[in-house]
Amino acid sequence: MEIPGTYVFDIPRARQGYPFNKMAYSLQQPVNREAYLKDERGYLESFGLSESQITAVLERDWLRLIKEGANSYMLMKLGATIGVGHYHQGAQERGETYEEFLATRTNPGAT
Amino acid sequence: MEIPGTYVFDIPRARQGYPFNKMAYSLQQPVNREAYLKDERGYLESFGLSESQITAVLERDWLRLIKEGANSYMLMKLGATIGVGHYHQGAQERGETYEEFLATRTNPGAT
Amino acid sequence: MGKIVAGIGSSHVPGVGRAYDLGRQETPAWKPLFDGYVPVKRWLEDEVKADVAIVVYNDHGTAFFFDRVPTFALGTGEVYPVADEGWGPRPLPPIPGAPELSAHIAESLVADEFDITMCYDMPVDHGLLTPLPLLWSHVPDWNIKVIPLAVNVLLHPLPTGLRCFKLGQAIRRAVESYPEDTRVVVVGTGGLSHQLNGERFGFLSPEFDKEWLDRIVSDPEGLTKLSHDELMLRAGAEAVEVIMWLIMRGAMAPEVVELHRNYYAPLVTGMGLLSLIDA
Amino acid sequence: MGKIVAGIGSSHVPGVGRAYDLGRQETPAWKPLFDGYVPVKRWLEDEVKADVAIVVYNDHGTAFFFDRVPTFALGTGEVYPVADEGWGPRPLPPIPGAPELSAHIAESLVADEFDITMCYDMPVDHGLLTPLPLLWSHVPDWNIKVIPLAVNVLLHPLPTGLRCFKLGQAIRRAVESYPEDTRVVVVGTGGLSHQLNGERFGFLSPEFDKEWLDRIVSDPEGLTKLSHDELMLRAGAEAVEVIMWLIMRGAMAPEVVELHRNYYAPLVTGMGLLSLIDA
Ligand SMILES: [Fe+3]
Ligand SMILES: [Fe+3]
Repeated sequence: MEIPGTYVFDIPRARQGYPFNKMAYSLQQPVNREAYLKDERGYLESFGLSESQITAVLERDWLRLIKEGANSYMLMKLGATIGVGHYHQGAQERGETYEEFLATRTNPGAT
Repeated sequence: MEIPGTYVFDIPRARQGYPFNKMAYSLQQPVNREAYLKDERGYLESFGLSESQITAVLERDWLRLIKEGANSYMLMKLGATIGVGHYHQGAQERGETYEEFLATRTNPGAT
Repeated sequence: MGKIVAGIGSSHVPGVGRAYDLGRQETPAWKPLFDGYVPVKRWLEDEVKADVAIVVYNDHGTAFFFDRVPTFALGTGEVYPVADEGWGPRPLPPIPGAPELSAHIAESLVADEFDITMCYDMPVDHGLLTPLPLLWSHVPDWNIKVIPLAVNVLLHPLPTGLRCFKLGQAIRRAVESYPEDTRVVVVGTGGLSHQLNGERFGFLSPEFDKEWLDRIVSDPEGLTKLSHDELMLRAGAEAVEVIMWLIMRGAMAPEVVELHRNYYAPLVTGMGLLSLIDA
Repeated sequence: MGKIVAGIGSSHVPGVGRAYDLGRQETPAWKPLFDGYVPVKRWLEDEVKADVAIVVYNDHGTAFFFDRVPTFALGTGEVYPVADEGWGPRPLPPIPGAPELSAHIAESLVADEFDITMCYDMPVDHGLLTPLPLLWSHVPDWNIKVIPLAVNVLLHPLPTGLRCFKLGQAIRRAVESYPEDTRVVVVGTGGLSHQLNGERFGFLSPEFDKEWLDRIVSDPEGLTKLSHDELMLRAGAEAVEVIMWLIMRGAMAPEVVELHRNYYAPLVTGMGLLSLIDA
């Protein structure tokens, strides 16, 4: 079943996103977060991301990454390293600004 | 059920042997085999083996290691690093010399 | 003999852990969430007096990566470290395990045809950690032992709701066949409605959540008939993790009594809390 | 449609791999073993013409350590590297996977209440590698695609024989529901009698082995009733891995025809070989 605006993380998607997700998984170690921040492109290349995935990371294009197999929990890990919150990522995936997104919430204070 | 001369590898035994087995598992990487051979005691200590397990390794006392939670496939890995074949280990576990052990076999050529 | 003395359902959300660690329990935005846990925590301490909590949760690509994804992973360790999920570990003490009961449950489940992965060594992430300090004290150390049971809800195919419910029933058989007197709470975590990916990010359904809270009490077998697709459609892609509540519910008696309930959905997740005892 | 076209049972022993790599196929000590595989290999190439082999084997603490031990681990990868088990990798090309069929089998098994661990990335050890070059060609590359299915036979509790047999039946359902025309051989590896630990190291039982080879053909359901303790007592502690043959046998029809058989027990392992087709 297709649900519009939804990217179910299944085996083919996990295969497609494997290098990106492995890269983001590695950011659980502080030493890797430092290495990432020191040389972003080099770090991405060392995990074998496709050029399209690298561009998407460098452009902070979260929806495109999701479409290319990124797992949303891995986006969170990358976001933590580069200082982009998950609700900011989500707002962009919705095609909204962060403020627009918060305005759709019942109690935006609970971030 | 107890089977004489048999040490079934179960959860409590795996817990007891964990540091030894983790050490032996690491010897799958050539760089670790080198490090082991360069400083045997230091390598064993770095994995947190008990003093009794360390002594058993240094004395090549395979049966004692089995009794202290070593898994037999991990003994094989350690044996490969230090140049002791698994049938030699097994002969000693039986309380026999290698030659005595081979004499009990149908076709000792198949080593 | 082992005994299941209570069942708890609770959402798990990283933001709740952050708010807890920052001491935001009384802020207007968070009070409606944290207040719900206060009577449950008191009840657990004063009346339930559990020795062990089996916490059913999912790892979020923290201890397990997509190279090896177990459907069901049971902790057998003496202690479970607090994970660094990418933003530093939470300031909580390591979680003490219950290795003897774990080993017994592993034996019982495998004999009972559940194909678990046995995990001696794994850090635990917000899936397990979010509800834990809201239910038990950790100052200076945890006043509860924990057996983690991690369920794959990330990489489809996921276990069916029915399989989860049956696993809960098997856990009850395992606990009840444990020879030591041991009081066990089963905590099912996850959900309720939320979606964290795509243009549909932020999808929420308070109607679904209310139905789930009602029916997990009165009609869990009916809930096992909801397919993953139906759950994702009605409650959001990540809401499919509510299947973990069915493991908790399967470990309870067919008839249960609901003692506590809370619900709050301020942002992107319908956060539910429920406590149950056998009728 | 997918179709199970043959079943093979084969022991796996590191020494066989070593002898193969050293070209000892014709030495007196090894000829009785290797000769048994020659007609099977020819038959596989000329008549069976399989596309994919599902190889049921156990990892020997190579890809999996005792921190995380899956009961059943199914490969979903595009390729499986040859492991360095501690004495250097064997000079064999990496093993090509069959990721689409793997994904289908994973979906089918999980829906069918088998709680597998999905493995995208794992090296394979002698458990899988021993029989492979004796059954298929690897020069210059493998003429078979492989789906590894690793079974926990190292860390007790182990899956029951009956559970293994049922998994085989579920694998058959999975293969037969695959929409592409695909010819699949299931290889069950391990055993036969041997023990590799303790004062009882080297225990062997040709009687047990003969009974196993006979009954895996004619009475597999009877074999599922043998407990692990009985298997270890009668055939040696490590012989318990024969339960993996029951997965292969479960994937075959209730009635089968035995086409090839070989048996040789020179040293510490009763090495059996059997090929089966549906009756
Ligand atoms: Fe979750
Ligand atoms: Fe084996």
